Amino acid sequence: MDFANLISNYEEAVAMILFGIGFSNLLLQRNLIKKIIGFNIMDTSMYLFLALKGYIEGRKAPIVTDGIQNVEAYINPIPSGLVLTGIVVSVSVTALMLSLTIRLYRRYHTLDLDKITTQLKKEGL
Amino acid sequence: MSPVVFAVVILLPILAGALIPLLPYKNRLQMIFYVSAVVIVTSALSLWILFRQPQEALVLFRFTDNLSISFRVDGLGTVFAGLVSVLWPLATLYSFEYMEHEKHEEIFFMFYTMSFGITLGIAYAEDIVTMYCFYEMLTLATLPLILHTLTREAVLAGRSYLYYSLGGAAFAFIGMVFILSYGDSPDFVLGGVLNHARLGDHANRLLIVYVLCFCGFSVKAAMFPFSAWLPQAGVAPTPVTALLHAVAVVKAGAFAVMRVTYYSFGTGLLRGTWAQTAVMSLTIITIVYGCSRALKETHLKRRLAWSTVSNLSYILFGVTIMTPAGLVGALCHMVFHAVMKICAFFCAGAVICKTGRQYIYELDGFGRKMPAVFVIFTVSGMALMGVPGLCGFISKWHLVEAAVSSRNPLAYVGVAALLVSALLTAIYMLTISVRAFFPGRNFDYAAIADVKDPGWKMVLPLALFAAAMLLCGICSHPLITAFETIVRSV
Amino acid sequence: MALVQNFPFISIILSLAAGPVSSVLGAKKAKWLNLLVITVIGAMSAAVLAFVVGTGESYVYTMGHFPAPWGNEIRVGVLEALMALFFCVVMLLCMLGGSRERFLELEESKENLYYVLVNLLLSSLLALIYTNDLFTAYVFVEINTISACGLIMIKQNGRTIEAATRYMIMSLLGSGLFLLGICFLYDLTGHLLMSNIQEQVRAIKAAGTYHLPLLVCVCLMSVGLAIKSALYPFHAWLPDAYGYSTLSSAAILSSLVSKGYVFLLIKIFFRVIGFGIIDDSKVIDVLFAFGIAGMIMGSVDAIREDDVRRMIAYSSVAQIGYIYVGLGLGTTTGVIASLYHILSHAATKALLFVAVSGLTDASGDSTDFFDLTGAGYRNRLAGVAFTVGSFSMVGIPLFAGFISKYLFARAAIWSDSKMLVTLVALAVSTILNAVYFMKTVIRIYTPEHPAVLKKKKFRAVTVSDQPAKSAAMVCFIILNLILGLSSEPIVHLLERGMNMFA
Amino acid sequence: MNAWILIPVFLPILFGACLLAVSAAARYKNKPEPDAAALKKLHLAAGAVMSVSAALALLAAWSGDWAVTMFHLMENIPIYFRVDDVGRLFVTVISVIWLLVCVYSFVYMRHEGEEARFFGFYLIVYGVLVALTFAGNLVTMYLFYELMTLTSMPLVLHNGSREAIMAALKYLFYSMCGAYFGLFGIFFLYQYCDTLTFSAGGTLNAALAQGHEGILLLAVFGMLIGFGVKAGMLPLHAWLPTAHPVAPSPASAVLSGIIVKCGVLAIVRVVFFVVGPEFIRGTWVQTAWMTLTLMTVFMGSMLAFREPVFKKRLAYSTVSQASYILFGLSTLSATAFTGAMLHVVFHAVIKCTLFLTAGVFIFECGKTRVEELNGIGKRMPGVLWCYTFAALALVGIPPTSGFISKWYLAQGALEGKIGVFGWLGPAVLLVSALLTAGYLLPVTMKGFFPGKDAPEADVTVKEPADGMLLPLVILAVLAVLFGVFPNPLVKFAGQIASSVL
Repeated sequence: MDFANLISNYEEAVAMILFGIGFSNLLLQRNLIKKIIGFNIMDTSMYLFLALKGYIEGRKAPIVTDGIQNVEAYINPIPSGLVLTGIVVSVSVTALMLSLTIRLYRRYHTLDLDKITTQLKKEGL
Repeated sequence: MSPVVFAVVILLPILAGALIPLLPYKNRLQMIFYVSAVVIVTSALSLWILFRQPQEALVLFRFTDNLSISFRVDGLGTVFAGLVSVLWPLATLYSFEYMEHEKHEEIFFMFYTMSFGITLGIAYAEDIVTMYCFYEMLTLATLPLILHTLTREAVLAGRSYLYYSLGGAAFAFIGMVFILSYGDSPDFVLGGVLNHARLGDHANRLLIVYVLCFCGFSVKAAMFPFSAWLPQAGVAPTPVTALLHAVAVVKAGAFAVMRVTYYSFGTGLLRGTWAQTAVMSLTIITIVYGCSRALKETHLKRRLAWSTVSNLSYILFGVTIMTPAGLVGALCHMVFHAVMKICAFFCAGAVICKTGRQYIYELDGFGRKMPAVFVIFTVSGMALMGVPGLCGFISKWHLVEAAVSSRNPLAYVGVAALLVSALLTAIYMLTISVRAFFPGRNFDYAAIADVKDPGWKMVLPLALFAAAMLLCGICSHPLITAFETIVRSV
Repeated sequence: MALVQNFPFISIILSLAAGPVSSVLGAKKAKWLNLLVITVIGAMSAAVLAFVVGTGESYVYTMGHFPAPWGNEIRVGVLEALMALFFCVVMLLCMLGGSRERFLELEESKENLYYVLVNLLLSSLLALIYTNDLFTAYVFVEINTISACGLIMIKQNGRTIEAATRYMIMSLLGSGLFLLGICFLYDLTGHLLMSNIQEQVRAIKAAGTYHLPLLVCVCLMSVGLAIKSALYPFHAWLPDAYGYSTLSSAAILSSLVSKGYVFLLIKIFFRVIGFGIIDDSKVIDVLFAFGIAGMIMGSVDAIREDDVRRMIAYSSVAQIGYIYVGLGLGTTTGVIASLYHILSHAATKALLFVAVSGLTDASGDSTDFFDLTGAGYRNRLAGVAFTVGSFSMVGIPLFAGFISKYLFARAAIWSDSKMLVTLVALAVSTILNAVYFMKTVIRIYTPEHPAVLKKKKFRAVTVSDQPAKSAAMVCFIILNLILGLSSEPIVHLLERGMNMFA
Repeated sequence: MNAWILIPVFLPILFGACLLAVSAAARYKNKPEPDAAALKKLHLAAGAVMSVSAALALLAAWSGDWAVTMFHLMENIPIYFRVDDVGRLFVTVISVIWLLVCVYSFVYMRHEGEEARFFGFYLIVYGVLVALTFAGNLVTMYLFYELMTLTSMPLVLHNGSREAIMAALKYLFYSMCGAYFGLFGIFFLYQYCDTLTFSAGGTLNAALAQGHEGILLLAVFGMLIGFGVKAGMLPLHAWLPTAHPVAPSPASAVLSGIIVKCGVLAIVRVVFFVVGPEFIRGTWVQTAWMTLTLMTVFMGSMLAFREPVFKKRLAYSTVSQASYILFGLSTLSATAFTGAMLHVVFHAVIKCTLFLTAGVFIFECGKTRVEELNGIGKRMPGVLWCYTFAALALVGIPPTSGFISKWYLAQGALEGKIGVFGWLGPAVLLVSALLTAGYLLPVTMKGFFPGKDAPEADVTVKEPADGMLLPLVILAVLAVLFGVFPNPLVKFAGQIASSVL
């Protein structure tokens, strides 16, 4: 694996590192809030990645200004669309997660999922 | 005659049996009448089929293009079906008197009759799929009979019976699928249906599957590692233990093994392979193991059950010899053992039902009080240990003849095992008789004043069985020649 | 273009729209609307199925005015239509069966929201089945997850919320990986439409470049979906989610949601990557191994379980294992077996959940194994239903389970390396199934001492007490028998579907 | 088809069965034990049947050669009876002794009770034994061999004490074990012989046996061990000293005198009429066989020598004496075979006498141990004289019978080509003869000359009733006479020997 390659597309590398961070947070953090943050980092890394894929060096955003119709002038719009969709999704999911977290916190006054489980066992519910 | 008669003879007891608890009876007698009518009609019909030997098959139903429920009668089926159809009515007669003191007998007779039909289904099955289906059904239909008393140990026994049987079926299933995939047809054809071209170089795969399948089916035949359920199942009412665990269920297992070995896989591919060695050694181990367990057992019915374990492996041993003679011996023992063991069980049942004594050390001096029962018991014991002139000797003779003529060293070991088990059989059967007849010099007969011989409903089947044992022992060649014609073309 | 061809699109939109609508309706109305929607969609799917079978080839339905490479597409074949139809039927029955529980366990004000979620779930499932666009698939996966999570937590007690949270976290992990996979694929091929991607993948394969990235994509997507469909090592969330949520949720989740993901995975294998490439990659063997492990371990866990509903939940871990084994065999027959098992397991598992709830009704709502003693006499129909379900699970002939077991075995017989493992695993897991299911059957038919009944105040339940549930049970039993007895046409349909698929 | 031949087989069996049935029925109805008159009737009937069937048996035996096929057990395996010289010899011995002992037991069994049962089984066993001697093929013989075991067992446990029952079971299971060893061999012989029908010199098919000698020899050895059980041969002899003493004396007399000989008969049949002596000559089987027999001879006498209980001592002596016979057979030489046949006859007579005297002692004064018998000769000299003659015969003092047989045995051993056993055998026989003298004669001496310090034997004891004395005397006289006029018997035995070797 030559580093030149890695250096030349360092953005992707960054995206992947971010993804890793997010993923491991989501997986390993005990605190729910941190989990959610991890999830968001993960998604954001994806958006970064997509945006990179869509961006073409030295072109403009795909909004027809001063009447240039030529496709060559603009970057690929689809990834941007995807990013937007993704953001919508992740926002909704985050909202849901947060609401769940709030409910749990109200009931059990902790954000640690395992603690909650043990309490549940105690309740014998 | 049209093959629809198969459907009748198999479905009649199942459906009519299902009706038993629903019908409104005025008194017990009506139910008895109804049940016996169903049973007698069925067995008469079945015997008529066997007599007429219709050639065409009946396809009752198709799952898929090559999974179908279809029936036909052939030699092997004739033997099993005949056995069942003859023994079932007698057993039913017996159970009428036996079940008087048991609770909710409608349920009992319902499943009892249904299992009759299912067993016939196994006997008449034309292909391995049908046999497999009825095999599974038999497990489920006989489960309630074991659970009948619903006491704790009954439930435990039922469970282990179920686990063992379904597990066995699961492995047998592998064999079935294998036959369906590598065979020309699912039907039973003497000499096997495997397609050598398709089999190609997968011979070893075949052997593995065969061993799995053999073990699977012989779970019902209580082969060694899988024999624990049979003695436990002794908690069931005696007609059940006698008929199902000496005749129907276990024999169904042995029958299935015969079918698979001789009619599906074909002995040609198996003889002389490690597979044969493996299964044969298993049976040999079982022969000795069962007897020794029987020796240690002090509970009358469980002792008989263990002896069943070892005797079933006689049959399996005959099968694993994988020569026509071996199959003859196996068939012979299948029939004769059914008679001997059902007789022994019924004697035990008579004792338990009339006196409530369950253990062997409680039987001192019974010979004087229940002469009929114990004379017959002794006869069956002598038959089991193979005294010449009784049927046990004949079947043993043919088994051993096959073993010796197969020139297979392991089979010689099997012969030795047979004789060892014969000795053990002598010990565990005759000690009972000696206790019963010679309780010792100053034995107080007043202690067992309550003991009496049972009524004719029980004694009649016993006497018939004893007579049958003697008859088969003295002139067996018609039967033997019949068997030989069945297996001639293996 | 025939009117029928619009139905798939319409059905998605319909259920999608029914959601918001029923949020403003009252509980009763919402319920009826929901039932109506499901029925209508079912009918439409039936029509579509008939149409596709008639024409004998799949068709592509373009949404909006953008042509192939850019626009969004729906692709309909026999397989899709069949799945849609079947999912509708099962969902309808689940909703029927669970109506009483919903009434008892849900807050008055929340009940109509439940229908919102169900409608969304249905639409997302349909979308997963029909869509021809990977990113759309991702979006609907998320919608599916959210609504499923809602279904779990709507019975608002600590356990369900906790379960929902765990479920959420796991599936977020899954969908994250899935999304990453999609992005890579997009990066590699420059397309999102499955058909175009496949062309590109073929080209890449031909060129012999990018072998590793392709493999990575496959792994990411497989693992993502495996997590979401609770394949063995990733099943931690499942028992709570199925065990404590309200009846209809549990039934729907276990029988449909996870199956939707599996179907998507199959779709990706065949339509996106191409099964040849998958078969070459070792991914499939990994899935196979996990599947085998699931078959065994799921049942083992189930045996250890004393809570009947959790037991059934664990058993679906084992069943998912079956499906992945079929997939992992790497042959079309194997995949057909898996598809058939998706159907039969959906029918059976839902039946079991409903039946168990029927039994627990007759046992003071306790799901404890020992409280079910003699429940088969207190609620006869439920007893029969449970017995049927168990038989099917154990694979007794005449029931659905037997056929799928048979198909698995038949598929396995022809595979060289995996035959023995699969067959033995099948046998062993059959035994294990027998152990816990038949144990329960015996238990529910062991009469309980009357004094105990009086003490625990268990009362008998008759059909007239809960018509909806009884009807559901009867229908499920019939469905089960149909799958068990006349499997041949269905298998043929699946085969045709597979041919159209690739 | 001269089926009347079978009457001596089935008459006693049926009559015995009837006796049992009647007594069982009586007990089932809780009738009181039969009184003296009933017993007299019983004795008359039993005696009549016994003598009739004995007469018929002898008639059948000596009325020329004949063969009867009863029915086919399996195709090519008939139940088939035939009389030949061996059969004649055995059936004669059996019938005579059985009759005498029957007379004896009319008196003796009075103090044992359960007479109906005893005589029932006694007769049945007789029928079975006749059938056994007449058996014409291996399977028939096996059939009646097993029946003999099963029917003679009740004689052993007659007195119903716990130890008697245990002994009976031991007897039963040892014999069964032996029988099954035999059966094992039969199975193989059935495969490798032309026929299982007895024919002098054997029927083994050399062509078939080609290449399977190993397993066949094993099978034959198994049969030797198996049938040797009845003849109390090592290693399965342990039942004999247990079972014989506990039985009522008449029973032990016939057990030791006759039943043991049936084991010998079986071995003769197998070795000389089916397998053929040539097959085992010089093989490891013969060597092992001879070794076992000699060991048994020596060990038997040693144990008898240090055994205080009288009947047990006699039982041990049976063990050793029976192995004399087997040793004679095992040498596979004509002369020794003759000696063996002679010893069969003589030992039967002698051992019966001895056991009957033991029975008298028990019956009259309940003495069972040797040291109790001091001075018994003063009270019942007749009995003790009988004993003495028999004892001398058994030791083999010329001119008594034992001397003749032992002479032939030793001579046969010497001239047979059996290597080291040629001189080892006779040596062992001699030693054991000395031991025999050592354990039998002291009874006589102490009996007649108790010595000064011995307590005075009680006066109530006197000579037994004629019913008991008569058979004793006859037997004792026979024991001596055979020694004085051995020639006809020797000729007969020699003729058998020449036919098979």
